[in-house]
Amino acid sequence: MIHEAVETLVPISFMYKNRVGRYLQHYLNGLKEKKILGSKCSGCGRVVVPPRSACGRCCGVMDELVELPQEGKLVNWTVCYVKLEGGEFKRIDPYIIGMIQLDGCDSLLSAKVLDLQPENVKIGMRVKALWKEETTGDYTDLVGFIPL
Amino acid sequence: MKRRVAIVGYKLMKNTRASEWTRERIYYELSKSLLEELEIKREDIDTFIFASNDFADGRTISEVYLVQRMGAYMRDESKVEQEALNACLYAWLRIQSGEYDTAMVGMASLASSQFKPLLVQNHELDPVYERPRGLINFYSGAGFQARAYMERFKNFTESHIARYAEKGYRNALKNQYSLQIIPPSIEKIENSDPIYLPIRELEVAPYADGGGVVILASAEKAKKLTKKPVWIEGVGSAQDTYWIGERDLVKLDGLREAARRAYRMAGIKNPKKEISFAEVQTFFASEEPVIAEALGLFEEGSGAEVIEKGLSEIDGKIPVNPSGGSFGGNPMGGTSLIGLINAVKQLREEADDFQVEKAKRALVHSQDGVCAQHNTVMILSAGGKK
Amino acid sequence: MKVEEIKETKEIYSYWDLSAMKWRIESEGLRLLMEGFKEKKVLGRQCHKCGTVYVPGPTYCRKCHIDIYRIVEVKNEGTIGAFTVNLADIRGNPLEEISIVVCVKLDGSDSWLMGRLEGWSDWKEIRSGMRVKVEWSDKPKGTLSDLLNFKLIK
Amino acid sequence: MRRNVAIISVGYNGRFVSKRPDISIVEMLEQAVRNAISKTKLKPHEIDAFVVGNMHTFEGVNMGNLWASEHILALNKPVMRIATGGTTGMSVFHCAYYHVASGLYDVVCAIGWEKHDEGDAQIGLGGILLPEVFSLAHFGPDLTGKRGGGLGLMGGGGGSTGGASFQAASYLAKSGGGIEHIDMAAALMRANAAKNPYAHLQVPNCKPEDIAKTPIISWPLRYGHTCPTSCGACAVILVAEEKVKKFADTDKVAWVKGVACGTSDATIGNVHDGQITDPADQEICKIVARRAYKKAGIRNPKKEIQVAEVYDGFAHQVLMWPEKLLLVDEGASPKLIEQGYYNLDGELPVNPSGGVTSTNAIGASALVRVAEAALQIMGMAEGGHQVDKKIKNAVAHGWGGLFQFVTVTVLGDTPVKK
Repeated sequence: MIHEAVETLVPISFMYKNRVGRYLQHYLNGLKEKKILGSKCSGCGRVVVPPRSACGRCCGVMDELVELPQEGKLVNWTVCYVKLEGGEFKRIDPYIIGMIQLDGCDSLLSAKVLDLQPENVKIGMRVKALWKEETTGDYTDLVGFIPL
Repeated sequence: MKRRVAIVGYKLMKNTRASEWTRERIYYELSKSLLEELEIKREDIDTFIFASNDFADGRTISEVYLVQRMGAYMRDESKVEQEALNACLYAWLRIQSGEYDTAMVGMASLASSQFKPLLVQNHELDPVYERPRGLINFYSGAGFQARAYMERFKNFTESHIARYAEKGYRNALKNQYSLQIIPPSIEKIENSDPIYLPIRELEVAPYADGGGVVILASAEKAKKLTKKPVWIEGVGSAQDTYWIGERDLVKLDGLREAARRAYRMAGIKNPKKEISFAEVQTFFASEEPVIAEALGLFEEGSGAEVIEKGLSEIDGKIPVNPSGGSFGGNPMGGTSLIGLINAVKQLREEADDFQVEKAKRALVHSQDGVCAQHNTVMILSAGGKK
Repeated sequence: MKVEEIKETKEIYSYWDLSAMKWRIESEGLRLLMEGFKEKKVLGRQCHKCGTVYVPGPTYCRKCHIDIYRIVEVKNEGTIGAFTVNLADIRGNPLEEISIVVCVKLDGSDSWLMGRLEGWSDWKEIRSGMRVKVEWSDKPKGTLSDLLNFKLIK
Repeated sequence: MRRNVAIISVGYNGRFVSKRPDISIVEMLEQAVRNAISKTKLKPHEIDAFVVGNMHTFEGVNMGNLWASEHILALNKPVMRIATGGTTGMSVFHCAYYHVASGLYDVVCAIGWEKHDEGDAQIGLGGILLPEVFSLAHFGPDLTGKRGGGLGLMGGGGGSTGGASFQAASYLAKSGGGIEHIDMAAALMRANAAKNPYAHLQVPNCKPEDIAKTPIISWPLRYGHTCPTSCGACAVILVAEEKVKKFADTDKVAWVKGVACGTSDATIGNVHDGQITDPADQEICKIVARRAYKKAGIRNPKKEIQVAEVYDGFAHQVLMWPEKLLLVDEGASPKLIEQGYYNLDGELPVNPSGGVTSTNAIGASALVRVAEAALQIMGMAEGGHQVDKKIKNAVAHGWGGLFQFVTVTVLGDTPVKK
């Protein structure tokens, strides 16, 4: 037996306005001043970036913000060839995304790595932050990292 | 473990790119034919657990119209919004409590025709940091993971990833319920379009429409319902940190924890010897060696050796994804239930062309989140020792 | 430095585009209903096992969990099961036009059909249990709009 | 053999309010979990497993449990995510209960939450049947519902209050009550809420006359009968009987005596398959309640239960649910509310907390019912909404879906005898 079905489209979007919360707000405020802020755990002393309120390892409260150095080393990388658009991948000019360990930080920060070709990437190479000239307190203020 | 629980029956839909059945019809037809096969009525099922996802189904409270289709009208019902293996885990917990004896778990996912999987995955990211930044997602996570594995174990190259994909496609072709994709050559996979290097297009499991239902029962009931019960010997799950910058992507601590729990419950000391085969859930070919090693099925860093020597092939030492796994089609959200059903098929010797010889004890795995953040492991056995 | 309270933190806008989805919905029940509407008839399906009459009539019975085939015609008259009078919008602003929506159990059917009620003068007099009949359009075309509304039987 | 389970602690992130611009979703969850832990002898890492739930299309976060890993203190722990519409909170609780009752875990934390200021609740709820409504376009009706629209109204029939007004009308017809009884129920909820420091809409000494001044949206529901959209999270900690002494802060704990859940069919809005259920019948609620009472060893719920927390998204449900939960005779509620039977100092206080009519963070609401029932048993309800009598048994109730899902939890001051 054939069960006929009708195809249906729903021309509606669900709109969301999510709050970043106070930790990420502090992080964004920091970006505006060209600072990278992390949070430090009162229990075990771990420092993570971006900052957040809870330390997973020791269940402690991360109640201290620390300014992190803007240099670090490249720990991991991938080359991005696509961009998500309308639910599909569109091909774009490739760029490198790196996982960067800022000096004195226990977590890795994901960021674009500029001025670098894939064949020249070396794990452990030193990189430093690259800022937009006019910062606005947005994630895009920190453009990415460049090799030292 | 207070009670023994078995999977007493299953029904599986063939994976397709465009299902003729609607989502509702899948639940209805599969549950009806399974109940008929077991010669029971819907009233004999104590609880119905759904595994659907509001984002994948495109509706708030996605099971509102499904309950009446799966036979849950005026019956006990709940829904787990994770990979479908977790719904089985919930059914198992309910039976363990002694308040239930039988449970039906169902899922259907139209990842090829109804929704855009990339959008659904995007909504699994947090809305205030990773999603607006657009750097971390399922694909880039896999890229980082593969890169980290290659950095740590230098003999593992990009072409090994392609070989894992090729193995998936090849196994899947033997499985009548897969998408039946003609396996591309290793060269073709290796040279397919890059997405997040080293991940390439053909190394991503193809999305599909699919569905399945299983019935779980306590030992007393199971013996009445089937001659071939498949026993759940161990379960375990664990959730790792959300931040991939704080995870060892090669070690996968969360998965190790989940496996440790499942092994302990099943009394398994040496998985390398005691597991006959595994159905693990992968979105990307590069994940297979990482997951298999975290599960303790192979030595750490043996990814290259395993695929070169064919240790995880259907006739290998420990076959991994003999059904082809998600390379036979990845109906997002339900792939792990299909993995479970494929494992049950093996243990009941109903796997036909992809049958593993002397399949005694199986491991089934499911994952949620970027780079397998949340993992569930289930150990199944045909006869059981207890 | 200490993490200070911030009264108002940044909002990040995003959306979930439902038009990126494509639903297929089984509609045998509505199809059957429309066929009947052409001849000013209300058709449904009856379960041969439990006797439940569904309007619109799907091809399965949710009580017996079986396929059902028997097509039955139900009466054009029925009883109001529930109703509501729309008087204001969600914020409480009065509507220009008061409308009444009723759930009607047509005689011979187990289903509630929803539709607009006409033929009333004072909404305060409407009660559950009142008898209504279907009001058809003059030239039915075989669409749901053929059923214009329900009308109170005086 | 049955393993008894106790609730040892309840935590909120603070008062439920309409907007929380100061915190993010996960920060809200963390506050609730830490609050719950602080009222026990537990160390955070001693929680074995977590169950989380909300209605994620409201905030646009699929799998919020993943993002919240650290914040709910669940790193490398089992986390299960449950979502069943309005019943989500109690489905989460039931899942947590089975985590312990199965014998697999000893200490489990159940978390329900919603942050309504981050999305549009009206569209979110519409999302239940948007595809069904839009599919009607294939069959030619006028979706605006003007004359000639006829069946086009099938989906959005109830106007702004959705199908609830049909349920209310049908209930009134059956029970013989009037809109004034719903006013009384709403006033009672608002006044009770004023004694609950965590409730959202608080109106001290609210009188039915105050409610009656609000406009009718769709008869018989007024503006004053509807619930607000709230932001908040609730965490409840469940412990196996052997561990109660070790982890509970006081000897006041609430025992889970019986849980049950069930579903009928999609009711209002069952556009394609036919609606055969009267939304005010709620036969499923009676079935589920009977099952829960049986597990709890309660033979006569009318006599043995001292307080009820019901899911009253709309005020008429304050009257309807006690009947369907078999706590009073069918159709007795309008009379009983006149007599003050459901008041805080009445025979059977219903929703001392102010109920969902006063506070609705949907994914948390049904869990808050359990939490409030537990607080009543523990004698720890704050701010004057503690019922002033010995409470041996309390029932909590959840309701959701398209008028179809029901969950019931029976709590008591002593465990069920084995």
